[in-house]
Amino acid sequence: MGDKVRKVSYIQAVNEVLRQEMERDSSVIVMGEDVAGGGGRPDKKDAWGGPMRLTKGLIFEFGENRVRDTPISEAGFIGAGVGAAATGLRPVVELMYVGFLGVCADQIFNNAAKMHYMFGGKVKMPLTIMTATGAGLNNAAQHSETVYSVFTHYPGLKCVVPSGPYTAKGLYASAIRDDDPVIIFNNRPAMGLRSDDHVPEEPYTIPIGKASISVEGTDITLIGIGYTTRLCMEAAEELESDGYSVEVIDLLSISPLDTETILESVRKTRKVVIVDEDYPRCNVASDISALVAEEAFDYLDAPPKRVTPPHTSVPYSRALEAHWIPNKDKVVSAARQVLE
Amino acid sequence: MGDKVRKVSYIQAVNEVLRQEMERDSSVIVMGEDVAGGGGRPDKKDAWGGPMRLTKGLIFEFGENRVRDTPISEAGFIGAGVGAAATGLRPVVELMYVGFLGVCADQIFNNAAKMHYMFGGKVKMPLTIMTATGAGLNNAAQHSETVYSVFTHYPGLKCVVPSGPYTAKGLYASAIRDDDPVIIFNNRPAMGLRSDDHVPEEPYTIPIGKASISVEGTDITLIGIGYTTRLCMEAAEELESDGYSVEVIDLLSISPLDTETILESVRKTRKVVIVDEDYPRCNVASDISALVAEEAFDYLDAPPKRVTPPHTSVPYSRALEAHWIPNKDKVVSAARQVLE
Amino acid sequence: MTLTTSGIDSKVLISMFRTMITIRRFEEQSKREADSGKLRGLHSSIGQEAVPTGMCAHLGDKDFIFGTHRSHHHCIAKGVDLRQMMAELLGKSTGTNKGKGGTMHIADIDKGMLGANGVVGSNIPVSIGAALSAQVLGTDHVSVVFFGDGAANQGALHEALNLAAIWKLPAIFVCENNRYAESTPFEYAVAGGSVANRAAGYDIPGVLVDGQSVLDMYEVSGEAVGRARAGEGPTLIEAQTYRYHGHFGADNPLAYRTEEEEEHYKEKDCIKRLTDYLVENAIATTEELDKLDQEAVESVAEAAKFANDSPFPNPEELFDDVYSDYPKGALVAGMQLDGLPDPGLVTPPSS
Amino acid sequence: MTLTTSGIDSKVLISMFRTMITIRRFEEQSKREADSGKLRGLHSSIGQEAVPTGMCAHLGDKDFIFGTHRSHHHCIAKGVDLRQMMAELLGKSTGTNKGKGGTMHIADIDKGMLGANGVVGSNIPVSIGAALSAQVLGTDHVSVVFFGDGAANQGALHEALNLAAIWKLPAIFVCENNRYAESTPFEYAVAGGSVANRAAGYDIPGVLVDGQSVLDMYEVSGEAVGRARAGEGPTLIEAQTYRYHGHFGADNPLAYRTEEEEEHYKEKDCIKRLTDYLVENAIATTEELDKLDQEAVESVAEAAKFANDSPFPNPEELFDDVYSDYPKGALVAGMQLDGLPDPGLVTPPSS
Ligand SMILES: Cc1ncc(C[n+]2csc(CCOP(=O)(O)OP(=O)(O)O)c2C)c(N)n1
Ligand SMILES: Cc1ncc(C[n+]2csc(CCOP(=O)(O)OP(=O)(O)O)c2C)c(N)n1
Ligand SMILES: [Mg+2]
Ligand SMILES: [Mg+2]
Repeated sequence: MGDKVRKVSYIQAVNEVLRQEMERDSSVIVMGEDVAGGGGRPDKKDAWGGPMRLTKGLIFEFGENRVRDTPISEAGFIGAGVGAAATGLRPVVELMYVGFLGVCADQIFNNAAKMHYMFGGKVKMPLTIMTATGAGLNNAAQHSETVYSVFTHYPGLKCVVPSGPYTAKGLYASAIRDDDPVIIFNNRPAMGLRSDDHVPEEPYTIPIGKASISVEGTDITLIGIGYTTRLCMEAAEELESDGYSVEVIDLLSISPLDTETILESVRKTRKVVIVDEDYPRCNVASDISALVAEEAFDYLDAPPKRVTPPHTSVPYSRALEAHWIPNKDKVVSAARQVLE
Repeated sequence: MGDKVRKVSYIQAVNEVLRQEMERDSSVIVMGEDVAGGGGRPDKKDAWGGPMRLTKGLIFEFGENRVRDTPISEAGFIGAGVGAAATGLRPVVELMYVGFLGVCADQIFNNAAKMHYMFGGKVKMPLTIMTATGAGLNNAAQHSETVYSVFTHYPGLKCVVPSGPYTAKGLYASAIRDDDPVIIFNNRPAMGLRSDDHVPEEPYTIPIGKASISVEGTDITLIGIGYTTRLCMEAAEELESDGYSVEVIDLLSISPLDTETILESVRKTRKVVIVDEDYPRCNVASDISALVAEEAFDYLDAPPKRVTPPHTSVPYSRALEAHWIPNKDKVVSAARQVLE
Repeated sequence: MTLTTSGIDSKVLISMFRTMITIRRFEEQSKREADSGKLRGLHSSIGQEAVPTGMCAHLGDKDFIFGTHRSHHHCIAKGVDLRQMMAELLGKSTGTNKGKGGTMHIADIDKGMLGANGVVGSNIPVSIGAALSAQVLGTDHVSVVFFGDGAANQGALHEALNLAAIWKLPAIFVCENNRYAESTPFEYAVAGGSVANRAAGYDIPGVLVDGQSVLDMYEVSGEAVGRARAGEGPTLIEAQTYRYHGHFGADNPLAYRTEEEEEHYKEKDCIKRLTDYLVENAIATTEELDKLDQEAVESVAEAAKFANDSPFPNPEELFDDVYSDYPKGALVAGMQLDGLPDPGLVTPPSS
Repeated sequence: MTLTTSGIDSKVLISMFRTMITIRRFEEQSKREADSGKLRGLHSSIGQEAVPTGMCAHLGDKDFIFGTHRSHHHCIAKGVDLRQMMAELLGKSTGTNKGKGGTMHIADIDKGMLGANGVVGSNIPVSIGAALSAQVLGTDHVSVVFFGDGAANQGALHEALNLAAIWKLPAIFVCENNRYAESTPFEYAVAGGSVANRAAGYDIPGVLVDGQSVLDMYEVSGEAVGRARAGEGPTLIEAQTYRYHGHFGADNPLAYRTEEEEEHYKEKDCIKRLTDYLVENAIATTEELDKLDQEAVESVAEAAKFANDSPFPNPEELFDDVYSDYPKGALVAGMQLDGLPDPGLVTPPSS
């Protein structure tokens, strides 16, 4: 394989797929705060290229009509994204941090999520929202949330959580081409990282609603969501050196949930640990734990186990945040409890 | 007992406790759309007394300073409630329907929920928010939601769901006296109903964070949340006529969750059905199902079972809504599956 | 084309009369249906007919409008089929939304009616999205949002005005100031006592108009639409109007407003005034107008019959249209029908 | 009391100088701490010192202020302890917030600083709540919120202005217009090019002031505070200012603005201008001012030492203060410490 592997960072992968989808379909537009940066000043265009640099350079290629800096008014411009999606565009809108969902939640939960259903299927809603999640950067309670569970709660929304550059590129392409509203959760601490995955240059899609098995195994299933898949992989390595055969599921979509892949795996391994950085109450890990308990009850050799942060806001101090966030050691220790 | 039973409707119970708490503590104020009605017009005061009539008459007793009609700007006045709570008042603020949370969620999730923690415990947040939930009145997708799971998700918030007039009165008193933000979810279809419960005239509290056992039994535990407790009671009656001994838990608080009462009951009955009107993904029923699976695994004779609506928005047509909403028959049928 | 003293083509005037009388008759019928227990949560638009009528007279099917919880008049003015509307109110499968939306969510994309919306202010940002589509795609379509005086206090309006202004979107904001938001008077809730005046802060035109005069409404609408189509940006219109009924079915408005005030506005009734104008200016005779009224009554009656005769949706339709490409029942617990009563047996719970 | 040509007591002038120079020295130190990897996400307030200084000179500990993500200057102007502030920046248990909040959330209720806030616009409604408390409780305290030009586009501002206006709350809204929201220029994002002008729509005073002149800032603040204390309602102030650094630590502002522009504003530096004024009017000598500067440098150095010497919070403190009366660990899975690295070993992940 060697020199055939094309390594790009998460940010580069997203930038590439945005460019490719905009080339492919002229109805795709991008909006958000500083997505160009410079707010259309002719002398200073694309100063930022987005707060996470995901949209760098797009304004030069596609112009101000299709790449729009927005004022700080998320309800206004995400609402505009909803209206644009209903009337012929395929907007990709950035909500800078998921913790800001509260200022625009009405547009997402009452309009984007419900219109297709409420209107009897007569309006399509090809809206993509991309947003940043994740603790670990000492950004405190409002800038470190994950809260994808809240979006998952709402029927009508699709929610995907890429685990690295390869899955990001494929899931973005699927999201943009999808006729339903899709929310993409980018883990910020992992966004600057390259990974060893090969990321093909040519466009490809990864189906929404399907999980992927990262490693096969027979003794225990570890389920990761986005970057926590990486924690699961690291934990798997450690557990394998102890002689366990570990299966790792990379969930990729949290809504729709690939219940089949989960249940099949757990019916095989009879043990499961779910790793979720979201707050512990009413989260995706609870959902999966409940699913497994109800649908694979007779197969389980041990109770399902969740690794999540505690039921607290995200603390600022690195001395506290390090204990708040899931990490490899917590996954290993949970797995050992289940295995023993 | 006979003539000793004082029956009042849910609305009357809430109105009474608001009046009593306002009398008891002059820092308690009430704000919301039409909570008087007439916007303080001297000639037309208290035209509405609140959209659900919960605040009827309060303006006459406590005046415009403490009973405030608000413009339709939930972020503005719930945010004001947050600031008032941090500076010496105990505001009771009405969010008319929980489906409108999206316009003010930032104030609730980023400020009310987080300030106490984020500020190192140095600010108290004695804010009470009351809101209406529930399908069954053909009010369609935006006016029929339950979504208390979303509030439960956030650390820092306390969430209570009264099941009738008696529990409403006691939980309101506790909420108003509590130094943390408490959200009270009133089921709208049940709000006009009287119940047979005795509601003492003198003030009393019901502790937040404690569930109550409505009926004791040994064969199965049915867990209700708010009005679904009533469905559980009705189902229990039917199941008892089949010879089963049914325990019904009235959850009352969904955050904090009384895990002890739940686990104790399930360890005894070894079977559980949870009835939740909220959307099925990442909801309170999932949480409890996961809790039971993980913490009472060895005691369970059958997988836990959830009765919830399907993963769809609430449809308007009564012909569809009747199938969407949980009802007694669904609870009985779920219980039978678990019992058999 | 016969121009009248108002400068408006007489055909347009007659057509606006037909629209307004149809709205009124439709709303009378919806009230009857509501009174007989067949629908709940009705927000009557009687009294406010002139506002969307004057505006929509300038719009085609490809122009977009957006409504509120009180939107039957918007729908009819934009040409939505009465039969499908009434069927929707009754929750029937033949409704505009297949019974999924009901009175607060009627939508018909083919007619450019992009939805009533039950959340106050929520449609305002959505509406500028349609204007954005027009701008990006290079069409000359415009987007119009109707909202109440109460909605003017939502931050969403402010954000949308600002966005529409900086991007010069073909967006028109029409505030139907009917003086109350539920029971709360406009004078109490809107600081400064004017919605139109807020426009100045965004450097866009703000126009106050007598919303009980369809001629005035037609005129200011024409200017706003012309400006939008010409790429000159948004306009904010405040139309002074009145709802004759309570906020919703069971509301008694005399609890918060006076009979004198009601009389004052009914004196200025938009249909009465247009009738007088048409007759006085010999554009139509009373008989001709009566005939139009009669036609409206008939088409509403036909719509009611159609709606009442239509079937309810099948229970399985519950699971349709959650997503555009989603396998039914593949989801989570609860996506199956069991232990359910026959929908025929469902009686409306008392409110 | 020695009044100067500006009409301001010379003690107040000197005190404002001390505040401004302290802010600047503090921010220079926070940058050093950030550069050495001890904190992240710093938003420097250098350049904007005059705005809160001129306002807070009128306020006591019982008056409330509310800040933003960029709020160190607000805190210092309101009298928050430098040592506790610096300790908070470093996430230490001796910090204003016990290390739980950090740079974007510093709060000190004893000093009436009710919190920086990381969500743009979010504190604006909260601030009117403090004004509501004052009104309901019958005190003469006022509440002041600082926010940026970017925040002016959030609907929250509109809602809060309207509420403060209709209730005549003792609320003051101070927009620190530093011309950019991240990289987005004010001229692009704010329709009409003025925040102060928006006040007219709510029928409240809107004032544009040179925020680089602490004398001007002091004057308009005094009027607004006086009006608020007298029960005459809210004021919206737009203070024209400039941030000398990038939006946050790693941001290079020359990517979106010009050197000429930066020079132009640095010419009008608020500290330089007050220095000149004090010396020219013989209110203070250069030596006296240098001495005040030296004192500021020393107290900042002492704060830095205090902060660096302070311990990190214990891991168990993670579970404190979620609720005011909540049994630790009683909750859900995850409320216990296990399998954790020693916090001493935690190295800052690269950003
Ligand atoms: C965000 C939100 N808050 C509150 C309500 C409840 N509500 C429905 S209609 C209404 C009054 C609306 O007044 P206005 O905008 O003037 O419209 P009108 O009813 O007068 O047509 C209110 C408060 C709602 N639907 N949405
Ligand atoms: C609701 C919300 N949207 C976006 C952001 C990200 N953000 C942080 S600061 C900032 C710019 C704020 O600009 P301005 O209000 O002018 O304040 P300044 O940074 O200039 O002091 C943005 C967009 C945020 N924190 N909150
Ligand atoms: Mg109104
Ligand atoms: Mg700024």
